[in-house]
Amino acid sequence: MGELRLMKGNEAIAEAAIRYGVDGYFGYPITPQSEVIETLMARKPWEETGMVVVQAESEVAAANMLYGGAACGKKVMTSSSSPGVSLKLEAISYIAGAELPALVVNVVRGGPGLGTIQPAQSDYFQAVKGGGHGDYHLIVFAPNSVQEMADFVEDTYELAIKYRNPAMILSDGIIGQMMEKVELKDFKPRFTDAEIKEKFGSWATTGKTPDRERNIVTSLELQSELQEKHNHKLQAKYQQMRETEVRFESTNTEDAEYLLVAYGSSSRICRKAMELARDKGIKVGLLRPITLFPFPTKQLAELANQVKGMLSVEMSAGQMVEDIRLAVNGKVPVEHFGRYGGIIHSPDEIVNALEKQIIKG
Amino acid sequence: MGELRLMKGNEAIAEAAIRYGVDGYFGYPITPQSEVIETLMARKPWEETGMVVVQAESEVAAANMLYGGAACGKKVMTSSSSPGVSLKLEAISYIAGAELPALVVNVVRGGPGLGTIQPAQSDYFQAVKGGGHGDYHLIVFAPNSVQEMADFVEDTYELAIKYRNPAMILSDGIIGQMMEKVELKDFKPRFTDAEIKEKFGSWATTGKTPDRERNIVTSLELQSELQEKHNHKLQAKYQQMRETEVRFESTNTEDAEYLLVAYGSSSRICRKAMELARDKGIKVGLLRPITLFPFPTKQLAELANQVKGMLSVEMSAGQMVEDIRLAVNGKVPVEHFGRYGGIIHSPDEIVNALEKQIIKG
Amino acid sequence: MEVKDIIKEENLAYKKTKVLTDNEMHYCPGCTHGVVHKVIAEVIEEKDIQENTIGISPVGCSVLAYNYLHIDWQEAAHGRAPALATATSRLMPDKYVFTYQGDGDLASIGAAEIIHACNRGENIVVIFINNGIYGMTGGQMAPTTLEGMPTSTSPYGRDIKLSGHPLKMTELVANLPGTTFVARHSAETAGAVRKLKKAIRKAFDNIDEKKGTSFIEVVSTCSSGWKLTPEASNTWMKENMFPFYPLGIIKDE
Amino acid sequence: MEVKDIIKEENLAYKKTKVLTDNEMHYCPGCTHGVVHKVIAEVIEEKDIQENTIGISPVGCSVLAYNYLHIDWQEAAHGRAPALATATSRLMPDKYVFTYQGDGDLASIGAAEIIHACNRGENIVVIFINNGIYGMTGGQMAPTTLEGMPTSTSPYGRDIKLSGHPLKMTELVANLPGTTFVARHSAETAGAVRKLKKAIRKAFDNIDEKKGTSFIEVVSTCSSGWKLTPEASNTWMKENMFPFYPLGIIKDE
Amino acid sequence: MAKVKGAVVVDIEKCKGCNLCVVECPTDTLALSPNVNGKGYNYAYMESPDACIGCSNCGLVCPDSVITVYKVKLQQA
Amino acid sequence: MAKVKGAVVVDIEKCKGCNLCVVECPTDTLALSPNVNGKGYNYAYMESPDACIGCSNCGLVCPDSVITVYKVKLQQA
Amino acid sequence: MKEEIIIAGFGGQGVLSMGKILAYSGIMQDQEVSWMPSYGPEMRGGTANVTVILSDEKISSPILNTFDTAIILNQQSLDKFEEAVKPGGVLLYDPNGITSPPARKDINIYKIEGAEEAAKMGNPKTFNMIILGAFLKIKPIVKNENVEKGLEKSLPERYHKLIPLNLEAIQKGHDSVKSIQTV
Amino acid sequence: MKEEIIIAGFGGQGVLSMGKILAYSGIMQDQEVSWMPSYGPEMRGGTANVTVILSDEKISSPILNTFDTAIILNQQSLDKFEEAVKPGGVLLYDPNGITSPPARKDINIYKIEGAEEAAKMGNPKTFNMIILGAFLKIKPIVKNENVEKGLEKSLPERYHKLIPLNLEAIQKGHDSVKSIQTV
Ligand SMILES: Cc1ncc(C[n+]2csc(CCOP(=O)(O)OP(=O)(O)O)c2C)c(N)n1
Ligand SMILES: Cc1ncc(C[n+]2csc(CCOP(=O)(O)OP(=O)(O)O)c2C)c(N)n1
Ligand code: SF4
Ligand code: SF4
Ligand code: SF4
Ligand code: SF4
Ligand code: SF4
Ligand code: SF4
Ligand SMILES: [Mg+2]
Ligand SMILES: [Mg+2]
Repeated sequence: MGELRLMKGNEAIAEAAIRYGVDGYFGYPITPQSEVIETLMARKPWEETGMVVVQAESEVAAANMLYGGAACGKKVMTSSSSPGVSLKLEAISYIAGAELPALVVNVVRGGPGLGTIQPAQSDYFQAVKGGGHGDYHLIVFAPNSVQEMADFVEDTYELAIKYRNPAMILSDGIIGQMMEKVELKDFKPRFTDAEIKEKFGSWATTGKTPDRERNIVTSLELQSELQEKHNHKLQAKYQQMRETEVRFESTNTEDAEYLLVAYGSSSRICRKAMELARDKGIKVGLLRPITLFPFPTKQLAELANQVKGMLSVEMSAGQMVEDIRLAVNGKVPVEHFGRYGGIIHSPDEIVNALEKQIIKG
Repeated sequence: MGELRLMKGNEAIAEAAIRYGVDGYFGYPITPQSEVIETLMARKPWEETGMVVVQAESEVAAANMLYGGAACGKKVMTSSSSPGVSLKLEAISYIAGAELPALVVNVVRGGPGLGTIQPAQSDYFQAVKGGGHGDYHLIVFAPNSVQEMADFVEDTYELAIKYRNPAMILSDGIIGQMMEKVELKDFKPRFTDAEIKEKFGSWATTGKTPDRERNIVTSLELQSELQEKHNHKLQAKYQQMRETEVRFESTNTEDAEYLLVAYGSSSRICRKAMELARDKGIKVGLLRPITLFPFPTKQLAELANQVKGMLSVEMSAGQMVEDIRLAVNGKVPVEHFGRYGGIIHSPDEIVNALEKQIIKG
Repeated sequence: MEVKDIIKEENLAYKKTKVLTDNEMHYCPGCTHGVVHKVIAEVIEEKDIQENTIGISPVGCSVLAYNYLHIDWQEAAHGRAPALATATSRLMPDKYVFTYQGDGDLASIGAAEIIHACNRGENIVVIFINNGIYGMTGGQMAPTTLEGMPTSTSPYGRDIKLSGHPLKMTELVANLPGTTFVARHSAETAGAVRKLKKAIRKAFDNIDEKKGTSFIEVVSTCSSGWKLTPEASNTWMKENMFPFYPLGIIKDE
Repeated sequence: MEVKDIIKEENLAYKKTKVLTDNEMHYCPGCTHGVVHKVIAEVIEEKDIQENTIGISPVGCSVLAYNYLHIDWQEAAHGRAPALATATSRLMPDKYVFTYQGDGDLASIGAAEIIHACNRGENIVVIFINNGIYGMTGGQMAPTTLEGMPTSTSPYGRDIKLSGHPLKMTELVANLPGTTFVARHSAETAGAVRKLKKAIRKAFDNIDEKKGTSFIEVVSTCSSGWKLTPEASNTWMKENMFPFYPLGIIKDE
Repeated sequence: MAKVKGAVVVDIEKCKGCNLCVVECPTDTLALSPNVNGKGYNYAYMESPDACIGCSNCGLVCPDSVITVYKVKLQQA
Repeated sequence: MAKVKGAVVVDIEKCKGCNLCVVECPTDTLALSPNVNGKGYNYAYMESPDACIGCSNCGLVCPDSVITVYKVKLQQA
Repeated sequence: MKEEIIIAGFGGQGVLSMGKILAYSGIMQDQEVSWMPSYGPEMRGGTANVTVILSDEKISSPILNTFDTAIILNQQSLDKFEEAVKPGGVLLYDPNGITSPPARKDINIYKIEGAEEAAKMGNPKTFNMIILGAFLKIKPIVKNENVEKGLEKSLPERYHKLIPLNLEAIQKGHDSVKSIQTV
Repeated sequence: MKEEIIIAGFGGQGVLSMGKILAYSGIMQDQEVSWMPSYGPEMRGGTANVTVILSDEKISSPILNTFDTAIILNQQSLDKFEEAVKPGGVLLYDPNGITSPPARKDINIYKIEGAEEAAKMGNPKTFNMIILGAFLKIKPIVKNENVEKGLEKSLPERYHKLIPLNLEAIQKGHDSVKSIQTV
């Protein structure tokens, strides 16, 4: 068993990054995620693992540092919160277009605009539909505990490497700020130059050695035919992700008549709500998408053959609910129950909503 | 009848802005829309109507100038193309949060990343789901001719004022670069200070006169209850838009057995495809959403009772198709046929796709 | 003479200007923001331009400045106040438009916007609160943080090798022809406050004369971020900030 | 002696370096980009660092530079090459990392990134191609466009009142302690090319010595944007650009 | 020769006890009270009221603008 | 005293006819051809081959790096 | 076992670290724990509070509207959280700075003179440990040995020499509990 | 009536303005028109082409794969567009710089010595008007008067004095048509 610690989600993800062998972190302070860079700066990983940590002049710069670092075949990471992530979208689109592995963490706060520093889940669309321009997708994981905040560094990065595609951890102010116990994994060595060459030699800009062609990292293709071909390649990757990388957690779905669907923080509250409802004799199950892209479409479509209705519980005005509806395709009613602006659902209001919007509805 | 001219879409929108009485334009060059600012700079509207035109140092600055100008109760406008629009998203989210009328034009090119300068429709999600952070929506109009490029300046701005909400004209490289004949409207005077005071006195930062409280333009609300209330207010606006502001164009839908759905440039090609299909004896209709937000959900839901299937034709990997599916809710098959990277559908490949994906499918 | 005899309307020597609201400021005890707010408000009162002044502040501790000055206000995105000010001043050229920006805001994320607004010579006033730290977000390093100064993102002190030298934005913008009046002040003593007020007055007067951009840095303290008492912060500021950020008029054209 | 007798391998005096690829450049006839590419390539060859050099160019006419230099290359977003270079150089400190940026790119949208990279003293080389215009997008005004110079967004000539004075980025970054070698060159004559090469060589040598940021501006022409022949462009450059952007070494520490 | 005498009023509930006025007072008129206000701050008050010369220094440096200063000119005794 | 003689080879098909080498040649060796290449450019060529001193100036300024320069040292006649 | 606690007071009173020690102690005895602070723009003198949950089972929401125990260290916090104590629950407060004491009739109320005791100990910094000790006397949800382990874990190495002093303060807290009302 | 035309050559040959005059002429006789350039990074010497459509009905796509007429001004464009002429359609080219002339057997081919004629007229800038004139001789889709109006509309006021010269060139074009192949 790894080391047991009491940590904030923001601290845990920083520590996990060091241990996983991340090569570079580039960030800019913003509440509620500044502890990520603060933890790193206090830990001085450059003395320990050689990891580089840079406080960038802005989120735009941080995201473009991420791009440059990823181009070198290095494991790189940035984190921010909602307004800061909006500023990163151009670069994220470039990274997706250039097909580079990289990790972006969004510890979501309420919007739009400056909004509030309190937790929210209102950046779902931005994360999964592509907030930036062009047809691209991120691999999106939504942790619902400090443990997952730590674990998902490795999980997302491995997929990012596998698909040469940027990944995002879509967290929120609760997960970022709360402390829970977390089991930290052992240290992994960072990739050596030789390993990088072996794994990423076909594309990483590590210097053109005589044994290979020069590597060019770009998202530009002026010839339409080739640009379309490039986009087909991207779409094929996304399709493969949909087929093989979906993760979810289902609880009490075997006998469920009604389904709660929730991710991240609100999935925890739904667990409680589910217990309350079951105490009342309502057969409720919970499906928690762990990957938001790819989305557990198939699983929900199957459950639509079994349950009488679904309620999407989000700290937003209703975003994931659209992906649920697309999965269910009209088979059963799918409703949304949202709180926002930093307000978090209480378990009983979820039960109420379920009764009002789905059961009696 | 107004003045008849042969103009590029980009030139027409610039001329229309002057004539409609836009107070300020803030932009940054990017292909394929640089003619917007070039036309304005050549026209020198500051000598004629007093309109201010600023070449900003970046899209980020341009969008924030838009924000500042909108805060003054002035009619303001910016334009860009895909990567540039990604950079504007933080500010757009602020403008939506602060509830200001403003106009953003996106002359879409292919992505992701630097992509290509050729036309595309791959920023649909960004435009309608909110590419920036937080729960917000833009009013989105999609012109399919140079005439509409000009006309929609007024149409979108009037709605922007009505709802105190930013609007977007989602165009593409074809509409921006092509010349067609366009009938220009007569000049309207810009709002006077007195008119601004009368119309926008409750919020515009025009100087705190003794007859009113000071006006504060902000999107910040640290108290969760008030932040949620603010968000409810925004959502209510969006709902009202959905109920009252939908615009679309339907052709041959009365007897249609199959429906093509397309917006902007590709809707023109679909018109031709529809003719070809009808020549072949296939009863095809065409629904063209003019407003992408609010989306013609009701109209599509109704048509789902009549047709056997729908084909979404987009110059993208499939984005609007999701909104069609959400509208149709499983009643009939809805498929997507996309070309991208700057490649434009030909009418006969659309007919082919219709036959293969929908009719025989 | 008894105190109660002195405290009479006719003996009034100094009181809060009406351009300040009665809202209690959210700033920490001793925060320089409060002093600078007051000075700006006094200048607005003296010039009698309350009806014609638009304040613009981005995020930073002064994000809520709009609660304290009794004028119209725009709350800008981080670093972008100069862009909002450009539009506002161009669209309403007869107004007094000023930005009020922290050092993280102006010197870090907003570097491009301030340089270009100054280079265009926008007819505005820029008030630049340099407390060498990101106060609002909990005391992270700013571009202006002094060498060796500990912050939450430089817990062992700012390391020049990692983060570069502290950035003197004021000297930088003074190089731009668009700026006409560039000065560095402070606000820790009554004398400093008087000088600051004179400078801010001059800056606002420059708007009348369409002179372009006036830029005033206020070397400030952040007792919370610095983890010192307000008093000790002032001492630290004098001993450490002033030598690196020398007070005085840098440009006056 | 006949020409054919002179043209022999052993008499070779000057030829294209192997660090340039055989791809035909997409640049307009006479474009300075081509000359500067060549000079950089020659320095790379001379220093024998082809295996260890990473080029980074953002958008601008040189967006396709990666087709011409036979080294690994990153294509950056508009204005952001210094950010990519920061990461690349920090993560691979033994590499020679350089950015290649236009004036629109570096001085306009990328102002914050270049200032901060220079201020941090990133151990990189910056090549700054100042042709006073946005070449790539069809000849719009850049921050460096001279007063009165017509462009597609200043068709009646740059108006200082509307757009401010041309921005001297090179002098600006020379003020930052993170830069050690800052120079302004040109490439219109053989002599100028030789000097430029010496400077670029020195800049790359500075990377060996971990001296921080070396910044070289190349005052350039854009015959398409300027609507002049290449020859007339050179003349115009000498008569108009050089007085405002004087050549020479600005800083050498 | 005229002599001046001053007095100040501190809005006690709004005072944050930062002590800056105390430090800045040239006549040591002010001090922080051992008592706290509703916000828990030891507020400023005139410990030596007779010393005040109404110079307004305290008012000028008070970040929270909670000091009002009064001043009278006295004929020389 | 040694005298030098030079010659250049222009990759005609890649030349863009910018004329910069012509201007820069100290000996007026070069000129633009009245003929155009496949891209429609009047390419550079040695109009006065005897004049060439192999100074490489043309090569240095050629943006498209299409000039190769050769040079020999001759014994004085 | 599940205990849901709110600790609230001024920033600087050690609210957050008290919660942290409690949470760490829970971990030491193999419980699930969560520690969720209110967070905001970091500014001096504002109020700070933290919700701490110790439970034998998985914890659903780390943010709560009602609590088994409220540990209250200033008037604002009392005003805010008195109503949030579950009927029959515990409210524990330090009277220093409290102008209107708790008035609920359906909860157990304890007064701890933490500030005073700390002053007496000559070390005002032990204030929060005294309060913690008092709480653990009232609700012995973690064993003493685990508190000690919790302290070790939550304090950086360089502060370990202070552990005995802290334990002493906790002990002092044990002895300072004054019941005001039992229901 | 509907005529779908591609005009292709080097940048600087007046390709775009030729198309523009044609389109404006169409407007003058109340037709629907579209003018769609290929666009790219603006660089000298590259190729330029424009698709022009004149039609009595609404125009669907302004971008086409096949054309009624191709007006070809250099070799690259010939290589690119020869195949795109509809069978029975028209290909019109200026032989200047053409190294391998069109080879299709199923289209009508015309050769116009535009460059040469323009040189003869002592004004190389009239080159595109000569070509336009030739096209209008072959396909008189717009009336002469409307071409004149189109010229007026598309030229800025300060160039109106050049209209007679342009009309002269168009006339010259009328007279320069050389049929190579008729199908
Ligand atoms: C895009 C974006 N990035 C980051 C933040 C978080 N943020 C708020 S204020 C601030 C810096 C404040 O520092 P400074 O400008 O020096 O003002 P101070 O609080 O010190 O007065 C930061 C990083 C934000 N709100 N938006
Ligand atoms: C975010 C963004 N904005 C705008 C553009 C369009 N754009 C491409 S290059 C360029 C400017 C090029 O000018 P410069 O940097 O001076 O390079 P040059 O072409 O003159 O060498 C612009 C505005 C873009 N690609 N991305
Ligand atoms: S954190 Fe610093 S800048 Fe912010 S209010 Fe407190 S003292 Fe002032
Ligand atoms: S447009 Fe200007 S900068 Fe670009 S290739 Fe042509 S001459 Fe060079
Ligand atoms: S007015 Fe002057 S003398 Fe009186 S208390 Fe204030 S600072 Fe002291
Ligand atoms: S300066 Fe103002 S806030 Fe500070 S102690 Fe004095 S009166 Fe109170
Ligand atoms: S080598 Fe020198 S002399 Fe010979 S052609 Fe070139 S420039 Fe002229
Ligand atoms: S410089 Fe090069 S491209 Fe230009 S004319 Fe001479 S050989 Fe040709
Ligand atoms: Mg600061
Ligand atoms: Mg340029």
